[in-house]
Amino acid sequence: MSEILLEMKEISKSFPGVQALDRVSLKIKKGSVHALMGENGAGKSTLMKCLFGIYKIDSGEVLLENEHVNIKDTQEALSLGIAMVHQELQSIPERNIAENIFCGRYPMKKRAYLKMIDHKKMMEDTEKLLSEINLKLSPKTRLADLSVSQRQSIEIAKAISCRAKIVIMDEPTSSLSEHEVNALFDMIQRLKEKGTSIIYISHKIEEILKISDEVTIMRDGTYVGSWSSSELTTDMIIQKMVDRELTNRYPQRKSKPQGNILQVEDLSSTDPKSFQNISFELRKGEIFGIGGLVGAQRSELMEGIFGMRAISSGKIIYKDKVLKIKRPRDAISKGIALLSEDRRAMGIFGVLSIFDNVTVASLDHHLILKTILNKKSLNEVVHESIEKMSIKAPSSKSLIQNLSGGNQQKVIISRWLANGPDILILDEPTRGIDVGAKYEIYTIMEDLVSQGKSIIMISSEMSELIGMSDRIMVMCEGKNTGLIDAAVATQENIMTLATKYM
Amino acid sequence: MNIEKKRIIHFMSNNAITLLLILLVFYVGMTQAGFLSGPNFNNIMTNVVPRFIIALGVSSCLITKGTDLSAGRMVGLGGVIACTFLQRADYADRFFPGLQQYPLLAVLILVILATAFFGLLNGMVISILKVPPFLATLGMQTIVYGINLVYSGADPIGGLRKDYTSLATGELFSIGGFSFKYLFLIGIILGILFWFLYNKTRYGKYMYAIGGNENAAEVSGVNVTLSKIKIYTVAGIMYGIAGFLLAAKSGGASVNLGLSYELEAIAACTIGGVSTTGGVGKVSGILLGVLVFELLKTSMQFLKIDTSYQFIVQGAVIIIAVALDIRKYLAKK
Amino acid sequence: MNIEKKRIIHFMSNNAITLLLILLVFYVGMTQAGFLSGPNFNNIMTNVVPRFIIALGVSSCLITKGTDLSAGRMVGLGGVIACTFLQRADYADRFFPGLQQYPLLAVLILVILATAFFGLLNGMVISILKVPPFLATLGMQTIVYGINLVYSGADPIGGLRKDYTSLATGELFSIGGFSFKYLFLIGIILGILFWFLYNKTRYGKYMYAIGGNENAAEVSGVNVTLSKIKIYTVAGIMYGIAGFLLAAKSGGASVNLGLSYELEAIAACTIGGVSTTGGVGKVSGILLGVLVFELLKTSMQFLKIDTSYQFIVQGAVIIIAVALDIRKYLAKK
Amino acid sequence: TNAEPADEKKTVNVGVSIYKFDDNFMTLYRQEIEKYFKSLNTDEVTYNVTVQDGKNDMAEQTNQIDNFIAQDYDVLIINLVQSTSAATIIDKCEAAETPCIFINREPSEEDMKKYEGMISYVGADARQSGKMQGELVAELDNKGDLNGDGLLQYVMVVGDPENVDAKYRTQYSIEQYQEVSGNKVEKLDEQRGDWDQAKGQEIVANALTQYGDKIEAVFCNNDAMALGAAQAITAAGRTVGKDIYLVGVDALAEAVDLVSTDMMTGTVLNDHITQAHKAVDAAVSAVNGEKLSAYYWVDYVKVTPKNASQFK
Ligand SMILES: Nc1ncnc2c1ncn2[C@@H]1O[C@H](COP(=O)(O)OP(=O)(O)OP(=O)(O)O)[C@@H](O)[C@H]1O
Ligand SMILES: Nc1ncnc2c1ncn2[C@@H]1O[C@H](COP(=O)(O)OP(=O)(O)OP(=O)(O)O)[C@@H](O)[C@H]1O
Ligand SMILES: [Mg+2]
Ligand SMILES: [Mg+2]
Repeated sequence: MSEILLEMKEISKSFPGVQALDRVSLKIKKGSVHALMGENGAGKSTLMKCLFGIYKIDSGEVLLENEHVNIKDTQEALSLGIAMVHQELQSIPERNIAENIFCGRYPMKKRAYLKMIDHKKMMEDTEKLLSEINLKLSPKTRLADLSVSQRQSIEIAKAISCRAKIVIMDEPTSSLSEHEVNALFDMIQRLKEKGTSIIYISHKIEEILKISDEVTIMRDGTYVGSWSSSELTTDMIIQKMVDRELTNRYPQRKSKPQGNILQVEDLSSTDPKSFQNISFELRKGEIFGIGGLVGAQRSELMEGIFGMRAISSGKIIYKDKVLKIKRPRDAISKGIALLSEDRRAMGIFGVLSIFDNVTVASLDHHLILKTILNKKSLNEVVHESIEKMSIKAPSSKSLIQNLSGGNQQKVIISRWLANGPDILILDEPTRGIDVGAKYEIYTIMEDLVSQGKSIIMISSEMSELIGMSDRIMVMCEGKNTGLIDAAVATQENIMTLATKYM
Repeated sequence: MNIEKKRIIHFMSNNAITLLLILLVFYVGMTQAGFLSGPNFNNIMTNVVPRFIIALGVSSCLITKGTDLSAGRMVGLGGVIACTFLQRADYADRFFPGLQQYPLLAVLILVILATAFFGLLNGMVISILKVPPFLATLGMQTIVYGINLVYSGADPIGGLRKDYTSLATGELFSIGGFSFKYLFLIGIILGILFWFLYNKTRYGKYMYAIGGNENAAEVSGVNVTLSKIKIYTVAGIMYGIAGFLLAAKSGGASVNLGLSYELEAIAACTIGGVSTTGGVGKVSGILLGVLVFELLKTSMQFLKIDTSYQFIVQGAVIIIAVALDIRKYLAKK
Repeated sequence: MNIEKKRIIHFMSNNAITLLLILLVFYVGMTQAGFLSGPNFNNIMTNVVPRFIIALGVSSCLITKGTDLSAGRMVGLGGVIACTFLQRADYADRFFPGLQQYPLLAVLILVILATAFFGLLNGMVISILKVPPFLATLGMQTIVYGINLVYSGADPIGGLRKDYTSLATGELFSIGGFSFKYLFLIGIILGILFWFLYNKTRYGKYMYAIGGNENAAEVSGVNVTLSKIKIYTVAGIMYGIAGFLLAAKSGGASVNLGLSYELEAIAACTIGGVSTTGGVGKVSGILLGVLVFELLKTSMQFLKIDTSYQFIVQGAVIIIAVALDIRKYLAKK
Repeated sequence: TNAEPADEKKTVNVGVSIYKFDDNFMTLYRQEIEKYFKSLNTDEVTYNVTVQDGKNDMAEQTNQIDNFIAQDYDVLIINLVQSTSAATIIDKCEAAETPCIFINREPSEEDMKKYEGMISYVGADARQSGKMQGELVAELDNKGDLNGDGLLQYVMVVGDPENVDAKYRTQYSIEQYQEVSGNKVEKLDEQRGDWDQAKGQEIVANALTQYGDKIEAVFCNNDAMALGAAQAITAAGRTVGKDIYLVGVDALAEAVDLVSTDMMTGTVLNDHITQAHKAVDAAVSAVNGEKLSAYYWVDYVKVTPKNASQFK
């Protein structure tokens, strides 16, 4: 048990303008779950990418089973028995589940003249794997037809099925719901028993304390220290991560919602499997939470309101008028904003700068003579955002694709705040965001509602839902299964409603 | 009733191109004598086969999100090399006057080696030097053309051996007016081979994976560099074969053989559902795409459409066909 | 010392193409008389301007992850239309015999209207019908060519008015051997205009956003459809202007004017750092790319490289230049 | 023929395939073929002419010819994309017993011996056009030698070398110049203009900056390139006839215009009208069952400032 499987010594790595890692060390015991924690941009993913051969280290050394290894590329990492679940989804949307899982190591037919793939074995193995992680899907489903969380589960399944010595999981649960998280934890338990080591990155401290054996904390690319998890408490972790006290996880909710701003009546999607007959109302100055399990069609509902999906029937009344929205820009021009759950596909402009990413939706408000962009006022907006959201980047000209995942999320939130919307729809707003930054986002949410704006928040994190919302609507299989006042909400009663039709 | 109607519409939009094709054949066949005849079928098929082979080669590049603009020029090089080695002994104006009569297969191999070499270069430039495929293969297009100019001195090469030209004209057997030519056999074999490659082997799966998400393929342990090199080399081989056959079919070759065939091949692939954004494409679709092109051309000639207008019609039909076909992928979310 | 070295390498790899260009000019200038002379500068610039204008048009399409293969044929159409309206009154073989002498600007507007129309069509087919840009513009290429054939009957159109040809030859002022021609002024104005469009307007920002992530742009409230239509229409306008100038410069036009200029323009854009995967590209880079092409061509002529070998050299230089240049964008591992 | 009309009237189907439609010269040529056929229509016989564009692609052209044969055309007039492919075409015609007239691009002598009496070539000897270009310069008072060094310093603008015309003109213009004038030559530059006016202008503009006054003559393989060259020459402040000479081939209207105003030294007329008529006549006699002779030759004509007015 105490045998050291992997040792990373004094690893340094720099990118143009950033020292991402500065002499970081890490020791992983065999058959243990080792958590890696730190704020957004602390260098966790970078350290793991160095281990997995995606980045080349500038200096330092890696010892695997006391042997010095020099991992040049991912193929080599895989062959050494290292597997990785990446922070950003790495799926091939046009191919099916089986092919995604076995990509890079297809089973081959043994007795055939030509080297043929053994499709039968691949399907069977996939099916077995899917049932192990509790996913009721056909191995032949295209990844493009899956939800983000299902895709995430497939990636976890893929990493696990490699039979690796070390499985790196970079925020595996950021887009999973309770149900799937539990399946994952069971899986991790079983892996541990088989002697596999797991490096687990997460911003969810409860999770870390629940499943990890040891914790290493990083800050600003440096090594802070390693502890056995039994010695740690939530507050200690936060203190070590952010280097200051954080007394409250949620800000004091002071705003008092009043009056109606949005009324959704009997809204149904054209797709019969999606949301049906949803009604709710949103008050001015309210944070309206929506809870439910994955596949509950919460995102679809919001996308329907935002004009991204076809609506078959129902009414949306906004500021006492019936709202006709055909496409997102109709909604935006009316003062509605949506932060999408799929950051990669619907959020970031990877090759563009932070500046462009923040301003793209609000250019209309910064025009001189209705044509020329007002660089000065735009710059102000951007710098204000970087400061207010404490976005960690060399400059506003840095490309967003070079930021850490959490910082990307902050940039996208800034985009919508810059637009000054009356209704802000946040789909998993704190996904991948560290505790410190989460608190900042919550504070901003509270600020907004106290200015009389309204927020709809979809979240799979129960405590966040309960901690931030005024009221919570719970959905299950496309239907509204109940509305709970936050004051009386508990994890249990949300869960009951969320699984009503299951 | 209503459901029935919906189903029909659904079926129609899913098979827009095939239906268009059938309609075209039906209309021209009814109005123009000779269109629905054995000889015309033979003509069309002789045209289709080399283009299908080129399209197969290009399709792999497209599926990996690449492209290959050097295809046409490689076809030209292949054809010219083949012709220089396969002239009749008694032909006065021979390129290599004293050359002995090599067997066809030996020359084919020589041709393939040449074009595979340039395909290999393409692959290495794209995957190792990371030059964008459009530019890499555009550069290669120019280079291969230059080499062909230097090699052939821009002389047209003719006087081919009978055994060589009969590859395209000779028939294996014939039923009624429909003759089954050697050329068809080659096309069918290569089509099946590619179907097998695309669906049953690692080569194919890697190709789709790279096109679908190169990064994901890389981190899954796919050797992206090697896969791409292989793909471009195989494409080169196909161009060589196509050039060899095309020259046999036209009874000679000059440096302009195959000029801009790549654009037609890419268009045919796209019509046949090979996505320009990578990761998608089937052999049957490619064949369909090539058929659309060739049937359209022949139909316009039979319909006696003025040549200048033929360009307009061809361009318009391509756009319309794809516009209709694309509907099936665009299901509103 | 070591840091100094690293800095130099960094600088070199960041400016590989510029350095290559300077080296070339320096070498040819030292060895060949007349290369570093006013008249040669004038020649090169007269060649650069129309190509730069075409490249500007194409660049917008590329930045949105599209492409425009119809560029060359639109240039041809623009040139031919311009020539048919700008023949000398005393020229015997006039296209429109009795036509009155229209002012240049009126004809330019007519030309622009024509090419803008096809650009608009391109944009609509791509953004509304969702036909992949490669195919849509390839179809349009064929259509525009067909229309030009029908319009001009493939006759070459010459006998141009002096005021028209002097657009390309006439000079505003001259210092030493360096004369500043009207043509240059037009190039500079359009270059600045595009720089302004790309950097200071919503049009430009939306273009980059669409190229960076079309879905995200749509969700961010960008009118993707309209933006694309505008972009392809503006591109059409540029081709019209380029055709107008090219015909003036060469003293006449026929249906083949501009043939395959689009490939050169796309290559020039890519050399200049316009990414084929969308979202990236600068006006200064585009100018650099066009300069590379034209300087290379002129240099090869001055160096007396055999024309067949010129193709090989040109292809190789393009590939090498981009291979060097791309180093700076490759994520450091 | 397959399609016998109900009345007495005979319909003759003529298939024409031109190597490439956007070739200036072949455009004039094919238009004349169509015009002339129309003039031959009578109450007894109608000529149904279908013209196809070979798109400069032999494979494409072969297909078109296959289609003509499949549709049982009575006679073919073919402007080959590749003259070396003639044998294949002749074999096809022989198999279908269709007479065939080749125009403009000459098949090899060996091929022309096949299928005797049913095939024929109508054309001008491409070498002659080159020779005449050489003569145009050689027959000037100073034999083109402006600087009097006994050498002709020249620039050659070549068409697409894939076309034999380009090669013959490049070669024979200079050979004939040397033979007629007795002068030697110095080649300053030889570049490919691919028959294109814009390229002609660019090449000559570059050559003029590189060699300046040294250039005495510019030879262009066709008039389109010569027109571009004329543009470059004017822009460089040179004057044709005074300090430089310029010749082309094709006698395009504008070139003839320039020749007549002394802005071009001369051009060579490829007489498409006579050629078209001879080709059509041959086709008609073949349909009527007459035996064809293998060759019908038509001469090129020199166009100089003296005789230019005749060609307008
Ligand atoms: N390819 C790159 N180019 C430039 N900078 C990079 C690159 N990748 C990461 N960085 C920088 O390195 C630092 C560490 O990033 P990393 O992704 O490792 O953070 P993280 O700890 O995983 O954060 P998060 O919790 O937000 O995922 C950040 O400042 C980031 O901007
Ligand atoms: N069982 C399923 N099979 C296939 N696709 C599904 C299934 N369930 C949901 N999807 C698809 O998944 C996508 C997202 O799922 P959904 O939006 O319902 O999840 P959610 O309730 O919003 O959860 P999240 O918290 O992850 O946003 C949609 O595109 C939907 O079509
Ligand atoms: Mg990370
Ligand atoms: Mg969702």
